[in-house]
Amino acid sequence: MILLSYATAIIIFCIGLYTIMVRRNLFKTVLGLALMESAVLLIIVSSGYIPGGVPPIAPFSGQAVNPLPHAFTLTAIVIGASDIALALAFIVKLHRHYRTVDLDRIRGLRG
Amino acid sequence: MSLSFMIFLYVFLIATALVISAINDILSAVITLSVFGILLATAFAILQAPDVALTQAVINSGIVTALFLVAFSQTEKPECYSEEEEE
Amino acid sequence: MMFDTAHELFRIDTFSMVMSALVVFMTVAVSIYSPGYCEERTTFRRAVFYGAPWLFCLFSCLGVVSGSWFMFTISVELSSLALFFIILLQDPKAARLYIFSQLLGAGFLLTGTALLGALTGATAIGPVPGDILWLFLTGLGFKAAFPVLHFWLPQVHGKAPTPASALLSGFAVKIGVFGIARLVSPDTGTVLPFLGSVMAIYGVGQALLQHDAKRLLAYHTVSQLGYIVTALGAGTSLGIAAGFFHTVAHALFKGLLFLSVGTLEKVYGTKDLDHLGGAARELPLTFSLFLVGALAISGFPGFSGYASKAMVKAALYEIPNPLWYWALQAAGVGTVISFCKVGYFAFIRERDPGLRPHREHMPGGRKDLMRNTGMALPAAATLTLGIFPGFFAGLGGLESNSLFGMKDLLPAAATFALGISLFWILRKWFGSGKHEIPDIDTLISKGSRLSAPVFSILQSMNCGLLRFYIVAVVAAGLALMFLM
Amino acid sequence: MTLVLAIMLPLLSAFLIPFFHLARKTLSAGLISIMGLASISAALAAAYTGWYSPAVSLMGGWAPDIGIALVGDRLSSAFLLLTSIGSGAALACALEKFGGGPWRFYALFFLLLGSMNGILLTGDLFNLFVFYEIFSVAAYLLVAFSMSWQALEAGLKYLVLGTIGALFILLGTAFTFMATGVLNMALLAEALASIPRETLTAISACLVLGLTIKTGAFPVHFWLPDAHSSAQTAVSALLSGVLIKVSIYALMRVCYIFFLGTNGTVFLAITVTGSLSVLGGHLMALRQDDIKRLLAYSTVAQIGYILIGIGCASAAGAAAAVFHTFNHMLMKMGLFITAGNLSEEKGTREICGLTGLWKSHPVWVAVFAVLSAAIVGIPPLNGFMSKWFIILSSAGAGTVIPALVIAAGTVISAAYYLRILSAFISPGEGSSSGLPPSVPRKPRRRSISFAIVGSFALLCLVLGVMAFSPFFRECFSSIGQTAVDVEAYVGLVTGR
Repeated sequence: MILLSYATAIIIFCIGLYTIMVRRNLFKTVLGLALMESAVLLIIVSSGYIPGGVPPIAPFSGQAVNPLPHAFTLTAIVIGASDIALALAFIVKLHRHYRTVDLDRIRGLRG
Repeated sequence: MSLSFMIFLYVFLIATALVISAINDILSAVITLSVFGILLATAFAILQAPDVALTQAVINSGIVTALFLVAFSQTEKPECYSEEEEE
Repeated sequence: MMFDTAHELFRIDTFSMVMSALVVFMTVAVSIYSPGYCEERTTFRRAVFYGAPWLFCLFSCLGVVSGSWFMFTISVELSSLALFFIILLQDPKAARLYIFSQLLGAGFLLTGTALLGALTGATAIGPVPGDILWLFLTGLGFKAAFPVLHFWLPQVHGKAPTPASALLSGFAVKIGVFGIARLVSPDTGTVLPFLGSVMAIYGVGQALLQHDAKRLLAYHTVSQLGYIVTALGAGTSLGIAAGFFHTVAHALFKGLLFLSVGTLEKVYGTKDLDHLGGAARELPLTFSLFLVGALAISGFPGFSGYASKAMVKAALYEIPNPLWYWALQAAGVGTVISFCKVGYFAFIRERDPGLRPHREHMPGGRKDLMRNTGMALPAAATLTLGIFPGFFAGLGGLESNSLFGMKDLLPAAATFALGISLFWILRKWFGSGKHEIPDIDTLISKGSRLSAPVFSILQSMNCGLLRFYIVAVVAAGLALMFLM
Repeated sequence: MTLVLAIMLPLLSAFLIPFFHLARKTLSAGLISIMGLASISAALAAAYTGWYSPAVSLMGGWAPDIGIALVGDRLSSAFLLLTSIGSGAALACALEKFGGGPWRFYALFFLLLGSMNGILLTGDLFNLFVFYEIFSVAAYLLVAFSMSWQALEAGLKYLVLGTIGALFILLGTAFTFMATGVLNMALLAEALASIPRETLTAISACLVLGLTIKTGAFPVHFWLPDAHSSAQTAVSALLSGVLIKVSIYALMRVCYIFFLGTNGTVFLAITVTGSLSVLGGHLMALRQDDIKRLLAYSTVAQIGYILIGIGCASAAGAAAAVFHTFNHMLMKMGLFITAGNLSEEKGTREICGLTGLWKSHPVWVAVFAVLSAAIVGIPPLNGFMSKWFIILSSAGAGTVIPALVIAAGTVISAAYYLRILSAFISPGEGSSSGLPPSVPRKPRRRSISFAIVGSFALLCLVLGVMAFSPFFRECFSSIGQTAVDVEAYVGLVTGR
């Protein structure tokens, strides 16, 4: 099951990267970033998973899964959301100048 | 949860990711992202991480989608900006 | 590991003392000459013009007495920087060419020094292991104008203000030679004699074709450096002493020649041999000083060039291959021809009627006096060394009388006879039109266009397309994976 | 405790600034300078502690394998000193220019300061990532702070590339956690020795790629010139002088601790990247007309020098890299502040327009000349010394190509700095053209900026001469020793 999660996560990471590389729409770029981020989250969460474990919530019996990665994931989710929010804010502001969200036309800085 | 359900979930996850990547309409892609977030939250719950699943559902499927929609509505009408300034 | 102990900071021996004395002497001569030459208007520029030679002198002295390659390179770099500022006053382009070539040379030297430190744990000045010798030779080759690496020399010598040219030819290139002298050991091999012979022949060959007097002298610098490098390449103590003798002699007479050509340039406003002429009557004193220099460089008995060349040849008898000897002999004939050419076209024949001398620079003025005093100093030294070469001969273990034997006098006389007669036969050909063949410097400036594709690739990399940037990132990541 | 304070004080200031703004509407420059002084002195105190008695502070008393450890050793101390000087200078310049007005700017600045100290002090890989993200978000916002379209575009590109870099770092962290189950760097140093080769390759590729993007080395440098040239002067100086250096610290720390004993090819990759950076950065800088963009590409090249030093994988190389980092902070901050001020005076950033400055601002031009001489590498100045140390250590590592690349780079950099200086000194078009001379604007007094830049130029000279003294070299070689001595680090953290 863990291996399956890893494979899925890597595939989603690659899909995200592919989206950023290929799509010209700025929103697509940000969506790609979100996909990549989710993939990494999936890896972290599944790395703490123990077959047959129970959630590490206070009164538990038996073997709990590792709670450490959950804490990391929570942090990473928040950080990722703030990154995406910032990117969207930049897009809105840039749209005022370029009047487009086409990435290939936003190239005032070059050389 | 059985392995077969997990496989089904992951296949569906990858499928939604592909849809997000491939679809041309931004609005649909954003809605699909929301679905993707819910699926991911389910996966987290199955991986015995209910706390993460909750956060994921709220933040990634809720707030991020809302932000996308706001930003998208802000940039939706290029003509109206240009007309305003040209006149 | 910069320098391991304090006693490595300096290394003072006879050679470094002689070199320091030489640079101080040349700087004094040039400083006396400069007021007759300088036409800078603002105080700042005048300060640079008069101050930079002394700065050069200071750092050159530091360079020749330094005890580690690191100190040597730093001092030499700083001395080049001082000259760079003077050249900048007159020709920024030449100045840039000069400083870039010197920086590149310093880079090679520093790399070599670092490897030396890594290999042997010390960077003391002296012979280096064979597998990093090429780094040192390349670095010093930029200074000492090895073939191909000499690309900066004719242009910079030609364009620089005369005091700077005199110092460049008189001492700056000699620091490279000094480094080579520190480098040589009997197992250096035949690479140095070979390079030296090529330089001697090539320099003379190019000089014969030049019409710009300063450029001509610059090529003679290459040629005379060839003599020195050949002598040093012999690797024996006699060879090193001979190299030093010729270094000192060449510094004096080449400085003198540059200063006399600078005088012509000031008086007539040009240094083109096609237009000059008749200066012998108008500037007799300058002509006689020029004659001292010309006779010395051609190796006329009684002048320093004769004695030093005789000693170089004596050093070459010690190593088996006679090829080097004949190469230098041929270069000697070329030297005689080319100085007949300068003497005849600049001083003796009728000049271009359109060319009028500037009044303020004519004899009798203060400027003329300063210039001639500045030139008289090296001329006197040249004569002294020519008549009493005992000190340098003693360094190489020779009697000074042995330099004046028939074995050396006869070839010198033959060289002169051959050179003068060849010039007389060919003088029409020398006088008419331009025959210059492009040197490596024009090739380099043409070849710099080849770098355009590199720039266009780089520029298209920074194209402003975010998608391309990300593709580059992914490519870099894949390369990284592959590399590991 | 001082370690925690160095992180908490700036963060506290960042959170207090909005409240002060709400309470008083105007924020006095005095208040901000007090906050700045307090934060910087806390950082310096942490640096002092770390230098003389390497300290570990375990947050909340958890053991290092599950808790978060803050570690202050000599490497962190050196970088804390560097960032304190650099950010202090940038803060002073910003205060002189803006006054206390833009409170958002200062809030971001203190956020940046706090997270920066966090990166320098943390001993936990995931915590490093968290601080790195806070730091990066503050940096994106600072770059885009002026809200001009250039700034926004640069900010967006920086954000996308930086986030991708961060995601690679996170991926590397995730792989590491998967393979070993710990995230404390000291424990990882031991655990990574016994994991499969393929996993190690994946981890090192992800971490090195992510950190290299953040560093701005050549093949992935694209955000750097945009961000540096579009931001305001104080921010450009901060970016080039401090932010990049923090990334270099992270690269150095992670690579030395994780891969020194396990995966030597990482250092080969870093050396190759460094050499490419030197050539690419210098060649691009040669073609620039915009002075700030030129300086930005020059930064790319200088990062290359530092990477070559790191890539030597030896104590000498690490010491040389730290020394060059320090020098580059001084030189490039000085150059950016000078260039920014001069181009604001002339109203243009084109080099060909920046003429006649020798007449109107001789001291600024003189300082610029000294700083550019230092960055080109004229012997008695510090730039030369650190380049020499880098060449020396790369020769010690047995390769000659990086050293020759540095030599070639020196020549190219001499070419473009000479171009700038000759433009500054040339008389300009005012005297010859028939146009009426433009009304000479009263030169704005920038005494604080000038004091900073002047003292940086002086420091360049002093450091260059000091590099000859044994005491000084002792200091730097002890930094290098600390950087590569993984066992001592492990022992320090685990208490063994």
